Amino acid sequence: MPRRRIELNDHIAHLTILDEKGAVDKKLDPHLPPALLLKLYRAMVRGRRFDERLLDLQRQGRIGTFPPTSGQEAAQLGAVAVLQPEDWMVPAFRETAAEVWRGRSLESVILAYGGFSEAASLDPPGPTLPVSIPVGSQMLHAVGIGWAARYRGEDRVALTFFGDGATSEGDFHEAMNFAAVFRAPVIFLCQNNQWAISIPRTQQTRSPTIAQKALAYGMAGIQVDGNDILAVYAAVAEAADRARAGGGPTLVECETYRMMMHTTADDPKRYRSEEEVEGWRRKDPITRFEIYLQRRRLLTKAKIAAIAQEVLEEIQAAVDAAEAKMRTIGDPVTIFDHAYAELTPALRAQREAFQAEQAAATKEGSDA
Amino acid sequence: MPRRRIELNDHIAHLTILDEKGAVDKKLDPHLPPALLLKLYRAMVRGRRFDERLLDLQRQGRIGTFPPTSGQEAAQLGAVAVLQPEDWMVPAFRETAAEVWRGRSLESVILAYGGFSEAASLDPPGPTLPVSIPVGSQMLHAVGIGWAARYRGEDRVALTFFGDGATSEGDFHEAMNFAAVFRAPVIFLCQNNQWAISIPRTQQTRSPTIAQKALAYGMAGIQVDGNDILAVYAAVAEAADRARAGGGPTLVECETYRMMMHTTADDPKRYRSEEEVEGWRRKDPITRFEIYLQRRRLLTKAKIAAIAQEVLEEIQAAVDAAEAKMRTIGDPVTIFDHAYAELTPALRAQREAFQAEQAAATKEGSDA
Amino acid sequence: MPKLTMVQALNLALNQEMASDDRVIVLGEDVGMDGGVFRVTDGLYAAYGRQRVLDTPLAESGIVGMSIGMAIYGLRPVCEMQFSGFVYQAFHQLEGHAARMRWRSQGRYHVPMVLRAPYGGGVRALEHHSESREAYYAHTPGLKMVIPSGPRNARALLVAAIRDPDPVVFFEPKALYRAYREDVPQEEEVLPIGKSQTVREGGDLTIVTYGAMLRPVLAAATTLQEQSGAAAEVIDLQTIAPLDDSLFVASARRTGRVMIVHEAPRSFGPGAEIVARLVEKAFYHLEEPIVRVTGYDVVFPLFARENSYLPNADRVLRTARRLIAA
Amino acid sequence: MPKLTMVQALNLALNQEMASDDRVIVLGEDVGMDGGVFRVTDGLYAAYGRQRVLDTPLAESGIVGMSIGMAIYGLRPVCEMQFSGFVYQAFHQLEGHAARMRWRSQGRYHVPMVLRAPYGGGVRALEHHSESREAYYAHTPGLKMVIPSGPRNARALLVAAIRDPDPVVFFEPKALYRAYREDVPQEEEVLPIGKSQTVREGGDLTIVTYGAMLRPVLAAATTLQEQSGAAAEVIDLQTIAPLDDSLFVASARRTGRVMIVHEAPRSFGPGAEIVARLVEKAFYHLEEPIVRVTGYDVVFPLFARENSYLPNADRVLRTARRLIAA
Ligand SMILES: Cc1ncc(C[n+]2csc(CCOP(=O)(O)OP(=O)(O)O)c2C)c(N)n1
Ligand SMILES: Cc1ncc(C[n+]2csc(CCOP(=O)(O)OP(=O)(O)O)c2C)c(N)n1
Ligand SMILES: [Mg+2]
Ligand SMILES: [Mg+2]
Repeated sequence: MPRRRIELNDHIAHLTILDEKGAVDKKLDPHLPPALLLKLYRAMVRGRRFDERLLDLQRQGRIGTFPPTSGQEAAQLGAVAVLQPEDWMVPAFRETAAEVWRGRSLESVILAYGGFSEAASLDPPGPTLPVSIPVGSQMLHAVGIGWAARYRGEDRVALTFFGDGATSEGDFHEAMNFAAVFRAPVIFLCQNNQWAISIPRTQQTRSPTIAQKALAYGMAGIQVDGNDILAVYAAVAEAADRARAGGGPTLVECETYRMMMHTTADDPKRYRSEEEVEGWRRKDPITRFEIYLQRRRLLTKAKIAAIAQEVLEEIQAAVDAAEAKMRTIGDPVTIFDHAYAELTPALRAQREAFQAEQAAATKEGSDA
Repeated sequence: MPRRRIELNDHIAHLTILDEKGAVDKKLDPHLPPALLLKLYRAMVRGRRFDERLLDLQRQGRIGTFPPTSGQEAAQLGAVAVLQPEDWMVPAFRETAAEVWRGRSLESVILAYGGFSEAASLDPPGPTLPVSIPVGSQMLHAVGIGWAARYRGEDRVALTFFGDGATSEGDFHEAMNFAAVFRAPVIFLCQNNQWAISIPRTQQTRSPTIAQKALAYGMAGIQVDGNDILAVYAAVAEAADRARAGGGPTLVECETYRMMMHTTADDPKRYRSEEEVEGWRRKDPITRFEIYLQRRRLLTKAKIAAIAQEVLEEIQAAVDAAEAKMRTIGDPVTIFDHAYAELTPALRAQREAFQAEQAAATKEGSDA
Repeated sequence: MPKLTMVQALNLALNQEMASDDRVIVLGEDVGMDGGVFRVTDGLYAAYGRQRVLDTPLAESGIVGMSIGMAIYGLRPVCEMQFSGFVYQAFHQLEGHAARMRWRSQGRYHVPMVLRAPYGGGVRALEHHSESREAYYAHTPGLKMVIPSGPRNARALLVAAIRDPDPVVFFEPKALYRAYREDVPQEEEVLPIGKSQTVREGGDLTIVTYGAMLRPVLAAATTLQEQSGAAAEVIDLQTIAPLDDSLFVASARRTGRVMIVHEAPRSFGPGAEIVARLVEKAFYHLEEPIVRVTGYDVVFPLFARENSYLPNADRVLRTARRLIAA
Repeated sequence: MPKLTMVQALNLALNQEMASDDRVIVLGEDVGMDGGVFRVTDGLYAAYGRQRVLDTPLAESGIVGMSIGMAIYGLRPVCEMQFSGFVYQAFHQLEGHAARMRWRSQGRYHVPMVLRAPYGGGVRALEHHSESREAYYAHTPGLKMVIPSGPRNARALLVAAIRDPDPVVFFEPKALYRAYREDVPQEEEVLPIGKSQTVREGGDLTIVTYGAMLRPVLAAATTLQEQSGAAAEVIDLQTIAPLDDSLFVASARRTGRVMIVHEAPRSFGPGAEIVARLVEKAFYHLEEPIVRVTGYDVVFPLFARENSYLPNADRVLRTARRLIAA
């Protein structure tokens, strides 16, 4: 009767398959088809190179602030690779590599970080939501989407991304709880990149892992080496199977690292050491995957070089296209577009006034 | 390396000391002094009888809506009994018995449910916050208070109450996380009374216990029989000791039951069965405590009757005083009081206009 | 035609929309088994089951955020906030996502959801249960803000809100929930969102109002006419945003005298925008300063004083007399 | 006197208040080690340690709710919201508690806290980082809403906000953070909350504005004078609520012509209240309809178009010319 220990129904596991040195646990290898492995490799490289190029553009003032993804390629791509085209992806803001995997064009990304709302109109109609900036807020949309899919009897899962910092927001809690209560087919993918701007993971929460937060919701949870694309794939595949089978949501914590600055407006030297970054560089997700693919004879030095080259060309083409579009994208009167399905009377009047202002400004300009 | 189970640092226990039949676990009995035991007994009875009287008043239209506490006396009083006078109590809205223990007068309660803001001015200056209605929102105030006490080097803890429903709010999560991160001396006391209006505990969250939610924050957590006042006292005392020793916050889940309606505006027959209520009636916190006290020869039948009588007289006196005050409380211009430290110019003007309106209305009345 | 209370009329709207469109999903705290704390969703759970009427955990952001996801998927969620004083817990979901998804995705996604909430004073409620803060939502680009003033238009506006392709915040004046009955046709009736209505004609004075204030305004207008022969034109906004200024501007041009009546606090309240529109569009016709009869800039008092806080027929009448005498 | 940017001036205010009053505690996301994403709290962590400068977890309601508790205990928390677009996550704490505790407890407790947040457009930021929604707070009884317009008054108003016994929402126009430097005395300087300021005198036209809009307004006023000889009186509100209408009413009575300029969306925006006050207090002196030059009723555009959205000197000037010509 008195003080008895409560047994928990669930437990939390940690999963690694491909270690830092490229050694693979044969028993756990999910044995992905070679074509998929190569596609993932290329996507990882593209993600990394695209970041570098965006940083250049930003430093030259050709685009505005953006959040780099470098270091997190495995966590992002290992997860989205599990999805079917009809499955939903609900991103935060640092999932560029995953968005591109899902069909967003590099051009759209550049245009958006160039400050043009029109970027979104380049995006395919597929089930991938736009970037969501208020931290943690998007996770609930995945719950609603997952619930709706089940209501419709459609075999779709919703994968939502968020960071370690996001786990502190009330919305994280509400989303996890709603998903568990309604057994929504949702995969909660936490990219624990160890930092939320300047706040380290250990100051974000006192729980030793993020994965164990699943216990608060009676939900499955797992921690994986997020720089191990095979482990990420395996864990997310298991979560997706569970969701499709009606087993409800899963929290997948990917331990990874943000190799670059938070955004281009941030200076990480103010709060973290170069040694720490160096330590994580040795755990790079691309390097170890490259070793693995070479050992499996799916990659050669020549092939690596060729892919690098192709990726750079793809990026260059996108930059050219985006910059051309930025120069000609036309009239700022588009700020009135898509406010509502139909312009309200006030907006019609404001739009007219705006155009009159534009005309007056142009006239003054030519008068002067 | 591969899939290894993560060992949790903490575990969750369940505590019962005094069972439904009044049998006590001698080893665990906290051995409270007789005077305190009797004071608690009287407070429990007063809580129960006051509820009944408030319900009468409400049904007669003499006061407005209020939330009864019946059934939860042990959870409330066992907890506040641990506090020192300088410790803080941060209530939700269903802690009338605890508020009265902390010094709030019955008259203030009646006046407040009679719709008069002035009620608060009857309350002692002591560290007990007013009722907080937005569910879950008050818990964060306890964190700030606890943090401030530590900052000031003052040996004070903050005890905050909330319900099972409140655990779904984002604010619950943020409060638990902040308290754990800042090691604030806070006791989170969940009165799990099995219902949040019409929503049963099992639909509120899928975690088998509320106590285990502590694991998500790296915080101590314990589940107690909330109708067992000795267990509540023991668990809260342990939590208070931990907090004072710098060990941070504790989540205490008290399993109890809301014996009456949610508020007087609610009809529980719409969503729960009479059998369920009956089942819990057998676990009544007062009954078992009465048996315990009788067995310890601290109470006799005569003493029980005397206490019942005294309590009724105390309540009657409060009703009389409150009703007298309601009749004479004066001018509604007090709605402008305490808006800010000083009235703003707009409020000064509005207050004048209000008084002019009142004068005009009175004049019209007498003209008519 | 059956005579219905506003609660029954709203229930009719929900019931009929659910019957004819399986995209319509009702969710919120206690909306299922309990039928909602005001019984607006009564019977829906029995009729449509827990797949279409969701009793949610107690978390407003969860409810609104989940509704946004449902709406994006193609459903038409109608979520209930138990009181308008608890929408703030979800304000970031409304402002940050519901209001923006159409624009953010350039029309790829949109959020056809309705957020229903009882609002306003008059039912002797606890703290946080009586406020009128429609201005917050009216000032939020991307949202629509609707407030009915009686059973019949409540029903017809709720139907329109459910069918609207954009997110609608729908505030129900709870003082009117059971205040009186009105003929409400069983057949479909829809009132357009974004249109105000002239509910009483008159040439001497224009009174602009909405929600529960319409009744005291009409009472005052009747008394005014009886006592002084002066005829007040009364305009019921019905939609707060997008604000339809056409009727009140036209009326003000005729009468030259305008009073605005609302429960919300005065400063930065909805009345201010109405004044601004009138100044912009009827300035040269105004004979007297526009007058606002509103709640005060204080926290809504506990209920013993709510009648002192709320505008009432007497205050409206006295103000009207002064305005006409001027 | 040292020439400081607004960031430095705000930092000075915080630093001096922390030095002289150990009740002052700074908390928020990244305010410690990092010195805040705009560096307003730079150096405070080093100077006062982690007992007084708290890097919090990423949760706005947590930050505001914890601040409320601290303030109740007797401290003077100054919390930072990283951007004003994320205050909504904490809106219920502000509206539900900070604004009400004094009233609810009948003066037993009060909440002397400051909520600081960068707001407004002009720095090529991402979505949610450029909005102006001061009207939400101005319409909330129990809150004060302050917006400085330059380094010097930013410092002096922040000091006043920290010392104020009531909760103050303090919005910092981030376009001005590093836009220019101003003489800011090292010695204490305090500006009263609730007072507007005439920053340019003139008899032909009154322009009411605040925050980052003051500079384009002043530029337009100068050009106007140069080009047409017309003199605009410019009033800087500094406090939005409680609104000080004394100066702009007096000015309007003299000029008869008024323009209001703000970044916030037009409908139900702060300008509407200013119009309403003018109608109430200066009606018979108005010669022309009051004109609002504001942001539009749309989601703040991504930054390539922010200059099209924001009022600028040209728009103000053209509007002023029309107003004077009328
Ligand atoms: C609600 C909210 N608060 C604050 C911010 C500002 N902000 C943007 S990203 C960020 C840190 C996010 O950390 P994490 O969730 O770990 O994601 P990461 O940036 O590491 O990918 C902050 C504080 C925001 N965007 N939204
Ligand atoms: C934020 C918020 N949402 C909704 C409500 C309406 N409401 C009042 S009490 C309650 C249920 C609370 O349940 P629980 O936390 O278990 O406490 P109990 O009533 O059982 O004591 C609800 C939904 C509220 N007061 N605040
Ligand atoms: Mg992170
Ligand atoms: Mg409960």
